[in-house]
Amino acid sequence: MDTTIAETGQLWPWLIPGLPLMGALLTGAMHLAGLRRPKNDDKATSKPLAANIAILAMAAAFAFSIKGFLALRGGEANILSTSYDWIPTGDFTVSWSLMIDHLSSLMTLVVTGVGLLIHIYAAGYMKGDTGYAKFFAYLNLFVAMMLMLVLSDNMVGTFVGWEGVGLCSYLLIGFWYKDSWRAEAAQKAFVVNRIGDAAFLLGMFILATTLGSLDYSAINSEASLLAKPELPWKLSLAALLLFGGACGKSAQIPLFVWLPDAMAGPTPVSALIHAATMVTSGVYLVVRLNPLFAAAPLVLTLIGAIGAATAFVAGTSALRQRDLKGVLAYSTVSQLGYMFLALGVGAFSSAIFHLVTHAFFKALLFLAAGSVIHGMNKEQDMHKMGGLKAHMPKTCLTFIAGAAALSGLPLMSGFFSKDEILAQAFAGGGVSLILWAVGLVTAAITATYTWRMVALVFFGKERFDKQAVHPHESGALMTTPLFVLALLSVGGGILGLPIVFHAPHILGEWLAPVVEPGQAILAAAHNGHLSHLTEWILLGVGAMIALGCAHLAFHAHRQGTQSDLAFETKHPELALSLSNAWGIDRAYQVMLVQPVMTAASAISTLFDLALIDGAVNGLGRFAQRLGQRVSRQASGHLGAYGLTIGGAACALAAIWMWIGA
Amino acid sequence: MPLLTLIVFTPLIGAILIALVPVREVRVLRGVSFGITLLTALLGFLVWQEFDPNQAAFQLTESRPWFELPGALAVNYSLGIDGISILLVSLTAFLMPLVLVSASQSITTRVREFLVWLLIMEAGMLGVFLATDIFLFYVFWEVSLVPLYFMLGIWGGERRLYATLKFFLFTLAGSLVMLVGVIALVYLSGTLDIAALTQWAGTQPLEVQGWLFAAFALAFAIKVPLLPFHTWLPDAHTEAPTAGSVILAGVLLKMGTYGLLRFGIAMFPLAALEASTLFMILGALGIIYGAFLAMAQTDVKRLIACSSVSHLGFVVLGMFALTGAGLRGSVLQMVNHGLSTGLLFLLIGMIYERRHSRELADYGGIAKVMPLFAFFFVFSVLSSVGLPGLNGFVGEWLILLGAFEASPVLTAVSVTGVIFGAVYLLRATRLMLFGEITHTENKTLSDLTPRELGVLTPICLLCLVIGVMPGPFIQRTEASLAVIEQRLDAARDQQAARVELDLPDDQKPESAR
Amino acid sequence: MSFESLQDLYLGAGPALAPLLWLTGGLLAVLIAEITPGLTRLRPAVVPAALLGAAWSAGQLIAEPSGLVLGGTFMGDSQTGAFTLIFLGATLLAWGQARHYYGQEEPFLGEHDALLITAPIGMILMAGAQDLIVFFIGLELLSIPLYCLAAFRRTRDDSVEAGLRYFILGAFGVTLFLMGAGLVYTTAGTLNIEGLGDALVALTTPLGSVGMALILASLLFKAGVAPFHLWVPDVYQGSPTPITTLMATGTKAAAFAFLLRLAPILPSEAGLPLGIIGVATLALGNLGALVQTDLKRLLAWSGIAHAGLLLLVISAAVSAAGTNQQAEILNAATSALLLYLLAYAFAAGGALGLVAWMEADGEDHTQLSRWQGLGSVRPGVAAGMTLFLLSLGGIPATGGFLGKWLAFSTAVRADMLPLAVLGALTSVIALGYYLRVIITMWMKPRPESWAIPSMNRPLAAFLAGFCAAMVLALGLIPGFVLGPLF
Amino acid sequence: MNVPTEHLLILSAILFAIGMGGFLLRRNMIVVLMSIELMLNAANLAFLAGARQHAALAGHWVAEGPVMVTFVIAVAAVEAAVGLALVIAFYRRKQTVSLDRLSPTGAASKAN
Repeated sequence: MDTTIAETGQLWPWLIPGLPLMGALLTGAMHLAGLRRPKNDDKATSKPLAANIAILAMAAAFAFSIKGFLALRGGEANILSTSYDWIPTGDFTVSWSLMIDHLSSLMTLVVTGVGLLIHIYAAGYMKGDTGYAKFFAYLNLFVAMMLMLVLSDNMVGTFVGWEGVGLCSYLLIGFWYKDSWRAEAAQKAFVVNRIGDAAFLLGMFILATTLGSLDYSAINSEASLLAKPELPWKLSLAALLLFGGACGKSAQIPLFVWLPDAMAGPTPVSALIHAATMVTSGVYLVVRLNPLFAAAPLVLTLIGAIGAATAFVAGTSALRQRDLKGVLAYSTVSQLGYMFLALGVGAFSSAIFHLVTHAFFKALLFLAAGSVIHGMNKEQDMHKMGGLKAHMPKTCLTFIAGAAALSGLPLMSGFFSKDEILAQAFAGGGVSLILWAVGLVTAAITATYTWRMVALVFFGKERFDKQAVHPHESGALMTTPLFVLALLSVGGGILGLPIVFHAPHILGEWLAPVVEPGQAILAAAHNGHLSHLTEWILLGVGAMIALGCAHLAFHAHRQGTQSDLAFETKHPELALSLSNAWGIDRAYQVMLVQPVMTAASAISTLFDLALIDGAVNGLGRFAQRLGQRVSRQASGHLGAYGLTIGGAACALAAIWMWIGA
Repeated sequence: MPLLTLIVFTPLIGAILIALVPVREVRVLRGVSFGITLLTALLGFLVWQEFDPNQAAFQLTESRPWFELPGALAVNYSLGIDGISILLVSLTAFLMPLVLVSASQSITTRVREFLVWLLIMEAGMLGVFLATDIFLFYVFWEVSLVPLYFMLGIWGGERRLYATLKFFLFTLAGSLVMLVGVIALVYLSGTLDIAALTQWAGTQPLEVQGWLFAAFALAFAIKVPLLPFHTWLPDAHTEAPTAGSVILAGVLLKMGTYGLLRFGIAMFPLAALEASTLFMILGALGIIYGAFLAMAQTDVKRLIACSSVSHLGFVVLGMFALTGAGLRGSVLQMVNHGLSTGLLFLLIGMIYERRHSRELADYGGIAKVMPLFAFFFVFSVLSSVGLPGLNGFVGEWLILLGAFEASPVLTAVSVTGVIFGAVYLLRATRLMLFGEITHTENKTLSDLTPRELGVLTPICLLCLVIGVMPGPFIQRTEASLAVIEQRLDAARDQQAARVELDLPDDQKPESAR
Repeated sequence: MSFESLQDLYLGAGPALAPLLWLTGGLLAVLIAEITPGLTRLRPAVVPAALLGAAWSAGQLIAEPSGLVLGGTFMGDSQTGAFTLIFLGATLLAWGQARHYYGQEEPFLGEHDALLITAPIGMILMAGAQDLIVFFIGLELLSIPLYCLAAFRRTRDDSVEAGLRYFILGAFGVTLFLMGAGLVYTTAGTLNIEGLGDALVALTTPLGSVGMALILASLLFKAGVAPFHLWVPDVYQGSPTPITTLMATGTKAAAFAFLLRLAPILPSEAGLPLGIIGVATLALGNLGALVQTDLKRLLAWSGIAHAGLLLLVISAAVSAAGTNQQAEILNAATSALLLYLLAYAFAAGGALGLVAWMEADGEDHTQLSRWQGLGSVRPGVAAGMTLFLLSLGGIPATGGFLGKWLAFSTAVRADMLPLAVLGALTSVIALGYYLRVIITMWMKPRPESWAIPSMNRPLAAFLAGFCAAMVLALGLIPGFVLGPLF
Repeated sequence: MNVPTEHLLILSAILFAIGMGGFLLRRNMIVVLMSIELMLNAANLAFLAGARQHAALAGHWVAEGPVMVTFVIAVAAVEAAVGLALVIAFYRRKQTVSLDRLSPTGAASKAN
């Protein structure tokens, strides 16, 4: 542990994850207590109390994150929390300990900030629900686990948060457990995450056995030794496995199938977990261990490739979705693909920059979608919407702001973060040029599906039947967070203005100390640097593509669903395969899930019951039959007895003689 | 005061008391027996306090001459406790009162006999963990079989006769082979005290250690159960009454793993080194095989039984990795498995009392009607799946870390067990708790009563404590495990030296020639 | 042969022959009481008094053994004393079970008791014989009363047939013995066991070895070891249950007592074949018992299995002959045999006692199916039977376990490890049928229609309790038996 | 003229064989009893042959053989008595002395 970090053992960092945990326990207790009371006074006063406790806890956590941020901003070194021994493994001891450094303080700010807004929104969204207190208990627990993930200073602590958030996403996706398809979606999410976690575990063990400790400080410093030839493939394998874990959690190919199904959860959940926080933990992990990944160039290029591929596949799937939240889900997978593309080309800080801006505008889009669905009493199919601009002006306005940021219209936050990634990819040269090209195409697709969505939902003819559905604007509780997020999505860009704007790249400098070791190793390998001219050209191209595609898509879908239906009639099977993510999910079902299930029943009936049990029972029956034959010998016929005795006596005599000789 | 003798004989005297006391009504009998198990639990807590964590050898030892075997071999009644047995003794003492409370509802016929057998079993189990004379150990080892045989046979399900006969004969075949092993060990070494035997066995060449280890390992492998010998477990669990399966899963299976550690690895380090790959493979296979078995089950109790095969595969994998982390993890996982599977069986027992069916198909959506039950069920599923923050994770993580040091390939295979674990347990949760309420009977199920809550909460709390703060638990085993590790290192040097000797002369390094 | 030499021949033999004298005195007393009308009332008390007196004197004999007596033909050592205690115990059990057992034969109990008390005399002679002649006399003194007792229930076919079968095959066995002894005598020139031991080389001549084989065959027949075991199930099932107790425990013990005497003089190569026969018998006996539905026949087959295990012990002692540990192994074999037979006597005796007790309620109570659900009606009897069966199965905390431990340890010390492991595995089958009986008693519901057995025989209850106590004592505190033995 | 012991032993063996043949093959119980007696006497002959041989070797009269023979003769008498009593008891039950009339036992006998 290098001594530059502030003197060890402050207690207050524990409050950041601690407070939401306390909030979860409190609201959980209220929920369980509520169960004991007879059903009738369900609407008891405890309702808003639970929401208030949760929001209070979030606000407090946010406050302490800011305290940490300010402390670091003031030039203090990383803040370490008191550490408690946890698992003694004989060689080294894993301990509960937190560390606030530049990266984790930024993450806590995003998590608690966006989390707070979503909690306020949820207070309104979930009003009439019976499991109200339970919902907030789970939400608070989730935030606590996410904070544990980002703040822990060793990998095992991160793993606690890692599986903790997996659990909360399972609980929240399956929150309305009465419909079994939601429960199945929850189980699918947990199992797919677990596959990723298994890879994470193996990666951890490689690091533990080769480096002898799992503290980030130790790993990052050790990894720089990687340059020496004697540990090459082991640490690359560890990096690859950790990336596998990241894929599971951040829904990249091949483990992204669970995210679209995760939309079964309530919308605030999708906003918080499946847009802003949990899905970004994979990116956080790679950035946290950037020296390790930098020292494994092969793994980096793989990450870039998978990122680009995921972005493209998810993007195309989003084009064909009819469900509003489906579009947003695939869009999230696509944007995450961008972040991994950035990591692939070594642009760690731009990945984080995109993570932050994505958190703002994707949370906004989800919440706005939530308010639309709330207004259209649970209707999610875009083909049954249209013309809601008049009924929900505030939601429409904020939605458009989010859409603008997502599609990367000039000066929006999305524009700056996405183009920075594309610029870095372009600068990388060689292989990453291909990544840049794919990125560019996906940027076009993103703009298209975003504005298709806006057009279908808010403009054109009203395609719902008036009697059943009365779309109405959501209450203040839900719209205020929308406005705040809209501001952040629009203004978020200032965090990382490109160099050509002669403005400091705030985020880049802030993350420099964390990212520097990784950059050093990468710089040693290759260093593409862009001239101002190419920067401007790239910015221009990006802006042009975004505006063009947005305009085209908006007008194509302005009238209604004709162009969708036309596309489906022209090439039906392409439309179908695109709408469920190139059929990957069905392929898993057929290639993986079915064979496992049939193998299980085969083992259980065939091998276990028939073979082993059969052998055991067979043994029993064989002994029974043998017993029959033996006992039938004693049949009472004296002559036979005499014969056996005489014969046996002779046999004995023969043995004796044989012995004698 | 003779703490260990007290802790072993309180349940026994209690059993005799219950058998003879002329009181008729059942409530008094249950109260008295609960009192007795509470007293034992108290004594167990006392032992936990008295235990000095940094002493590796047997502590709180008591020894009284019992009788003389031919060949001037003094058999004495001697008890002792060390790092390896402290966790299991405390687990037994902790579980029994809870089991008794839960059993008091489900068992309504021939209650007196049931309580007598329950108490005798507790004495037998405690005896197995505490005996430091190998004859006494063997007596307790087989005596602890009889009570479960009767509990299974009299209060079991439909196929109980088949299940109980199979259970008894399976375990007995192993223990009879072990009897020959014990006798050979005793007469070769000339002593019956386990500490002396361990000392003597360490000095023996591989050949002698080899077949002795095999004799012991067979009996314990059947009890664990390891792969080919596991078919008795699902039957025994499915047909056993709730109390029976909780004890069977909680403690009896651990006698196998405890034996493997004490009489396999600690006593015959050289042989353990040779056999470590085989047992690790069996462990890993057990994990995958158990998980696959569990996935195919429709009977929820049988599903949990198959999950036990998978969990104990982990314990054996960790133990025979013969590394620091592996040993610590396996000792801790013995306790964790006891707690989480114990919880699951208690819960299934409670729902069985209400619904009288074990088929998953008969359930669905009962989380709506029984939210408290749903909470506890999900909690125990998470503990047994190994969610970090709960007890299962600490053990499993240590085991996998330890096993990784020994053989990365096998660990990679075993880690898939973690995934399958999630699959079959969450599938069961989904089929039972979530979805629509399809059967009308499920609509009127009553939620957990305060008594049932009283049984479940202490276990859940313990799971949480071990998950967050496993320090004190692992610390108590450190000293004894350190001794075992030293013996293993010494054996490794011997093994290395021996390998050198086997090389043909020309390749032999200068020094060894 | 002057009178003095005759006198000092018997002088030193006092303590060694004391048990025999007690028993013969008892026999005479029974006969006299039978004849004189006035004394018939006294008769029931005579036999137990004689038995207890003999037991006391046997205890004295164990304390200070008086060695070879009667001109070297009878060995009055502690081993004989211990075996005598087993014989007397078995006879006492048989005697106790016989009370109120017989229906019409009640008036002939006088003859029954007379025959009953001669049997142990024969057994003691067999156990202590150092000379083939004394052994022959003992063998006859044991067999002939048993032939009659087996056929004692003249009104029932199976008892008469059992007696007849036992007589015919028994007589054949004796002729085998005599022929063998004759051949051995011609080759070795002496009938004394010590002498035979020295003339070992003579015994390896073809004639000598045939002689020894025939002697051994008759002994194995008497012990009921396979392949000479076929008579055991029929005779045990047919004869009255008290007599079955006597046969199962006493005769087996006597046969093995003499086998123990012969062990040192048998060639050590004979150890392995005997061991194999022993394990074969163990397997055969257990398999045979697996399918039995009649309790007495089941216990008969289990008796065969136990005989197999005991033969394994003898074979261990034989195979150690000539090696340096011979004395040690022989000592271990002796204590193993003694304890095993004692535990077996009380376990099997107890179990058969319960069967006899239940038979008072109807002939078919020997059928296992009639015992269904007994646990719920007569828990005491069922618990007793369970304890006896667990002891026969060798489950710890019972005498049977310690017997099994000692038996296997003798085999292991004579490094017959493979046989010991094989024996261990086959004895798992034994638990198969013992558990079946326990299942029937405890785990199957009792049909309401069946009447509750009357069970009002205090003596039988006392005896069952005594057996149970002894079985538990041997298991829990074996010191009091193992201690004085060596 | 001294007959060599081997001849006597052969004669005893022959007698024993005849007795054994009768014992195993004949169905009539009385004949079985008689063949047992025959076998006993064969054994006596063997003993006496042995005694004669050792007496010649030792130069003085040897007691074991004749003593054994006396006992065997006494026992033979007792066996005959008991045997016949049993046969009579059997006859009284089954009005025949044929061995085949012995009822089969074991699994075959009772319908179990």
